Amino acid sequence: MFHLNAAEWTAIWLSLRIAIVATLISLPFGIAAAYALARGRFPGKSLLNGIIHLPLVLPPVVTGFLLLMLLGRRGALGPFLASIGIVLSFRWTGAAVACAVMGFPLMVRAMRLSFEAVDRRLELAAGTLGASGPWRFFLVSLPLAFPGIIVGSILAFAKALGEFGATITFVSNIPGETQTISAAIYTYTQVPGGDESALRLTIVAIVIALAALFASEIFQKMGEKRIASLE
Amino acid sequence: MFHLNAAEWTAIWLSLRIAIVATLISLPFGIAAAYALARGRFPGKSLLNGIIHLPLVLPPVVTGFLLLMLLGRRGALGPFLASIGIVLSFRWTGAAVACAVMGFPLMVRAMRLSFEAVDRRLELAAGTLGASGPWRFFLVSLPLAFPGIIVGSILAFAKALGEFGATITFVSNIPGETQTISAAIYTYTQVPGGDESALRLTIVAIVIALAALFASEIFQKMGEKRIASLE
Amino acid sequence: MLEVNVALKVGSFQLEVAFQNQKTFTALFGQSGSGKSLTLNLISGLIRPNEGFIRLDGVTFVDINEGIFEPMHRRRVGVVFQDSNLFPHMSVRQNLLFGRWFAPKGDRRIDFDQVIEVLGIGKLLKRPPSRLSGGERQRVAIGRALLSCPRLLLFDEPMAALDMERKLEILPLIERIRDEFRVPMVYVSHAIEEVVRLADLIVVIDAGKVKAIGGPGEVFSAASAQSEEARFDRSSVLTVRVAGENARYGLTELKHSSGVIWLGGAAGPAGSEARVIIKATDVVLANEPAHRTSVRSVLQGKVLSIHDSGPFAMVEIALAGDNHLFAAATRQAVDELGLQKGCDVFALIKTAALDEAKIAPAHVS
Amino acid sequence: MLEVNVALKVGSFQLEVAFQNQKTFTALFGQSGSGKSLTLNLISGLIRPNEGFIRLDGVTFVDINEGIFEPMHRRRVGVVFQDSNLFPHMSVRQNLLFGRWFAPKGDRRIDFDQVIEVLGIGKLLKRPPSRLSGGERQRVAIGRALLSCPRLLLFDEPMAALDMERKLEILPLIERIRDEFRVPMVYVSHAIEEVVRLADLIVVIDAGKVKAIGGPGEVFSAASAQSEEARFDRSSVLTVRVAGENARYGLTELKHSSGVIWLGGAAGPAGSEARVIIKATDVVLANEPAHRTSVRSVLQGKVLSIHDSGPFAMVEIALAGDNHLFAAATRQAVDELGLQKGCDVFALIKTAALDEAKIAPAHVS
Amino acid sequence: PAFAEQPLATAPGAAATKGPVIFAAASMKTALDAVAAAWTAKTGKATSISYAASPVLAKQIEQGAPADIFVSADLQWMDYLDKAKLIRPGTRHNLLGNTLVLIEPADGKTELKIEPGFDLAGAVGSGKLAVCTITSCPGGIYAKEALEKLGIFAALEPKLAQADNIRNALALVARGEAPFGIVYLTDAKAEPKVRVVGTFPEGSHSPIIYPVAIVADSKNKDAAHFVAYLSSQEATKILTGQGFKILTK
Ligand SMILES: Nc1ncnc2c1ncn2[C@@H]1O[C@H](COP(=O)(O)OP(=O)(O)OP(=O)(O)O)[C@@H](O)[C@H]1O
Ligand SMILES: Nc1ncnc2c1ncn2[C@@H]1O[C@H](COP(=O)(O)OP(=O)(O)OP(=O)(O)O)[C@@H](O)[C@H]1O
Ligand SMILES: [Mg+2]
Ligand SMILES: [Mg+2]
Repeated sequence: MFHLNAAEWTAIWLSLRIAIVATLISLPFGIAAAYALARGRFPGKSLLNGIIHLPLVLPPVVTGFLLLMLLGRRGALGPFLASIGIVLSFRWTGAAVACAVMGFPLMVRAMRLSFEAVDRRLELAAGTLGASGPWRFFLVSLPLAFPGIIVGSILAFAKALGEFGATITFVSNIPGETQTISAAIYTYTQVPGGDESALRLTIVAIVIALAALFASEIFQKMGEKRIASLE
Repeated sequence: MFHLNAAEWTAIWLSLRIAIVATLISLPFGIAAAYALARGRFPGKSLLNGIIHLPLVLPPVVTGFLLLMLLGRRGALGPFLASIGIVLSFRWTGAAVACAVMGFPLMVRAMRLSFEAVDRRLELAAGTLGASGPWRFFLVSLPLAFPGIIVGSILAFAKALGEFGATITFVSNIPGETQTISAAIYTYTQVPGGDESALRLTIVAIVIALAALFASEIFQKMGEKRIASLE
Repeated sequence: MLEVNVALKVGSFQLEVAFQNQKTFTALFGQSGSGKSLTLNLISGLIRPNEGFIRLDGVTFVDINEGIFEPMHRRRVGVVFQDSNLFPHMSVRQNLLFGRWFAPKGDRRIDFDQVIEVLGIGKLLKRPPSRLSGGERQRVAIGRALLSCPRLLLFDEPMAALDMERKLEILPLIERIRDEFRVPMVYVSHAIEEVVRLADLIVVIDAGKVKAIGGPGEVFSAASAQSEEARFDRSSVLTVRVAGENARYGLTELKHSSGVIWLGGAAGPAGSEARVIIKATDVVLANEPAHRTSVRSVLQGKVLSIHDSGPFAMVEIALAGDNHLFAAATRQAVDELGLQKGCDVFALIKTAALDEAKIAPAHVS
Repeated sequence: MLEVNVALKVGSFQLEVAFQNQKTFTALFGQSGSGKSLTLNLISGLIRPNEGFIRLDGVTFVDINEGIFEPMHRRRVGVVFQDSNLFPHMSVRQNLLFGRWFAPKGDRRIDFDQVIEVLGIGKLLKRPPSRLSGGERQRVAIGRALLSCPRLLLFDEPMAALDMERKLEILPLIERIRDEFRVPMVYVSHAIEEVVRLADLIVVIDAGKVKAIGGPGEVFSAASAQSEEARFDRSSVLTVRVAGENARYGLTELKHSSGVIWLGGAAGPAGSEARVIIKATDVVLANEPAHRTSVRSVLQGKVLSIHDSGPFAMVEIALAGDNHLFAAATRQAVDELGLQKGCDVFALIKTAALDEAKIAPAHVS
Repeated sequence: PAFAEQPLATAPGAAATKGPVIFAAASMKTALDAVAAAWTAKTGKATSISYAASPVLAKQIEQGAPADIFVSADLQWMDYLDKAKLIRPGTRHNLLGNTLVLIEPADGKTELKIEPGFDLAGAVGSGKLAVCTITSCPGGIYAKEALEKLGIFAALEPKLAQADNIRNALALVARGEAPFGIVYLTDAKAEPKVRVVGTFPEGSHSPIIYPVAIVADSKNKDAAHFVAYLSSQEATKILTGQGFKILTK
């Protein structure tokens, strides 16, 4: 009754891989951007903030086109990337990049919120104890913003699972290489009678997302337990 | 050079209206869900959390179809809603609902993060001063979670501007009724020679989003100023 | 009447506290980490005990056996926390008025203007708490709890961050609230003499258990001598009767069956009872009443015991009327005066060393 | 040498503080809200002054004119805050070791085990800060700052939440750090006698301005009498010479040109100078040296002034060697003893009332 | 022509300007917008055209969408509605046809004759052949058919880059991302950055047909007039100008 064919299994594994890689590669950038926006004072801060939000505001197709024009084989940066061995077009890596870009605003916003909630006096206390900016960041701000890091990551991961508009535009839909669950579901919805298959894959996507959510909640609670207060 | 035709202006105003209404209608639900998830302990909490995240995980088309099957004229709830005077299908109100649903996970996550960061001792202090649960919520938790409320709202608003997958699937792409900027951009990208028009509308979308972001940052700073600490 | 009889385990810490106080002012003493704040949290309803009950004037706050747990906002117990816990998003004025708003109209007995005047926070009303100094914050926190017009007021070392001057101003306010508005209070402090003059019952907690309990007369000397070393913490409480006034010099004569104590200022109407706290280090011992010194107050008694401790000795003197007086002196002085158990001895007390703020009218039981 | 000369405006509050201390221990006194914490924050680098400079031993921390602002982590100034500000995500042990990690290896002079033993926090090492009582938190915060082995240590009322016993234990540790490791310190406190015995320089701040400044001898009496009322806060500092010991009774004889003071315990090698703090309320005045009382320490002087305040009078006595001694007495006693400006008078001081913890070897300038 | 026989419900210029709601495949936008504008100019009546993917539109009509006319990009979704009795009997007819072409970036000079077994795989080499999704998107389905008919599908299957619509496939070639693509002639003509290498023979795939029909629930009196107008001379001129073939005369 609930049988998945080989192509579907491939799409599932690929989706997982793409979502995980997308989350991991955006993590350092997301953290850096969130911290800069939360604590930094620099010219162009509003602009950076705006650019980060773009993938959220634009139709995914547009983002996909922009990626194509920027990172494609003949794009602005594509040849340079190719020269250092990074080829994104029609590769799962490109799908990961597209998902990372789409999830980035969600990730940054959540992390920024947590960084802003870190008691600045603790950072200052660390400063008086001899910790320079980077140390303060890694030893105090980052661990205290842990809930936001987790939430940001899970949002990016979930978004990567659901994303297909930008992905399909940027790297198209190559089974086994760039066809994710979402793209597969989408394709099924475009065929008469494909509803049942679409539903089956939808359930798989839901299960994966719930598992990820559950893991993140547990992860977050572990973090909180350490900081638990009686009151 | 940068001329927008009447249909495009219509799409812009419609987008704004839809995004604003979507944000406003999801606000009370978002706040309630975020608070329940942050502080509540009830059976089915994980399930609620999972359901809220679904629109993020599923391809927008699927969400759109689900909405169509649930709230459409012939959907499960559609006739009931129609009987109490709420018609959503193929109306801008339906577009607002679709955008609200799509932005909901983003809104709730940001708000939840802020509620979790509220110092519980302050809520307890309010309790000893005689404030019951709801009062504690409205007088202490909610104002202190203000940054998250703003961030959640802006994320939902931005998402509503960028959303078209679920919207176009649920309420179609009817000029003047359900055609938002994003849907219009999408349509332009589907035809030869539409790129220039798509680009123009994209710029409009970016400008609107930047303005909204800017407003939200100012709004948030105003809130913070009150809580500003020297240290 | 406040009745507390609770047990609680947090982590590896086991708390077992039981006391009851018919009167209005309970003082809780104990070392850092002994469980004082936990006890207050149990009374205010911030935490739930594992066992036992807490009642105030017939109202049950919590009773585990009967499954009663009144939530904190219905207990109407005002708390001044160790950390001030002011609402950061509200001005000082809004903070102060917060609890008032929730108090039933008929219960708003405490006057706003009076409180801000006494606490000296009139100039701060428009500020956010983040712009207050440590002491200012704590004063606002005290005001906030007072103005919620509670049925019971809990203080968790509220004055640790205050300077002496403010303390001396605030203590009388606390006393007035107790007396005029009859708000019962539980007060936690390290500084044992800070509020002992106000206390009807003293509960000494040590490592989660009640170590001593009783009225100031019974418990205070013991409580004050938690450490053998701390001769400065050892004090005695004497019950005296107001005998008369010396209007010219602004002095009050306090009669004790063993002698007379002169006090600066007033201590109540003639004939009334009062309670005096005398630090052991303020007592000068002599074989005869003093001559030609500034000392005017003399009590006569018998040496009950002498405990040596390094260069010093703690001399316990039995006075008439079952009162004990402790005096700290050097061992040398004890030898030179020839003091021994049973000896007659005169205790000279400097009026200027007696803190008139520590003299309280004794309560009518 | 610590040099501070800064101006800062926050909100409507204007701070202007200037002092310099050749020696190691500066005490900052002032009422709540007078600007003490702001001054410390300027020194530690948490905030930037509008004008002026701060230097320590030739190192410029900040100099607005020269555009120098050394960031806080390079100043190596340890701070014990009014709020403990412990890192909530680290265990007590991790908190304690945090600063140590950043200290250059050669500077890790302060021993971990010794600090946790003295602070009595050995049992807490594995706990998170949220499970500590108020006093425990503050002790850990003190340990954390000490263990960062700083060039300068700032204390912002670190002991307000500590009980007397802990205070008495911690003060000697602070003194030892100052002496053994020669860490200069700036200490803020309300309790003026708490650290005055350690202080080389006392700076009294009032409403953002320096109201008095100088060594303990010069400033302390003035500083201690911030309020006319507070006769309990008025003390005098006498410089004395250690004359000899009475080994049998464990007493030390301190010679002053005006007489002798006996002290319980030791005060340094014979011949060395020491500083004694005497509270005005502990001085008994007499027309002749005492007989047949437990009082052994007598100083002779001349009445310099008498200030009445209610039933009491504050008598200022000129001793030989330019020292002043304050004595509180009732006006009645002053009259009965016939004291007037210029009179000879004897000041009797109870040895047991002298806090040996408040006697410090005077520093060699 | 049929158009002349269909009377307008109201006279031109009448106050009621709420014209028919048309649900049309997104790829028709340019052409249909022009036709609708001409119709409005002629009749004074506005139209409202919702462009989206044919499957989406079909399912919306199934859910009671207020559409009067459905223009599908292929037969299967029209059949879907037909089977469900959601289109007005007798109103369905095949409106337009299109041609399938092989394209490459405009700077290419490939000479290839499209015939059975031709070495497209070799020409594509290590690159990709951009098509739209071969299971769902009409253009992709036709492309697959053609490649199968020509006997080269197996060789090309691993080299397919499937976009979610024709325009996207076109863009992949136009951006040089893929060396070749298979799209409609109408799309290739409108994109100057591609050049047509060759046209697939008509017999190599089932006919490319855009059917039109009036929705069963439609109450709009002008729908029939508009549908008829689509086959008028004026409309034909516009549509053929875009590269479409006219199937109904
Ligand atoms: N959540 C907790 N988990 C484990 N132990 C705790 C927790 N909260 C408090 N304790 C321990 O319980 C004991 C009593 O704490 P409490 O806060 O009541 O002390 P206290 O008497 O108020 O001390 P202080 O005067 O320092 O404030 C302390 O030893 C503390 O370490
Ligand atoms: N950010 C600020 N904005 C405006 N005024 C401030 C700010 N921070 C402090 N103040 C004011 O500056 C004055 C000095 O504050 P500071 O914290 O230095 O006092 P303090 O001497 O440490 O008092 P306490 O003993 O109560 O801690 C206070 O009157 C306070 O209200
Ligand atoms: Mg406590
Ligand atoms: Mg301060």
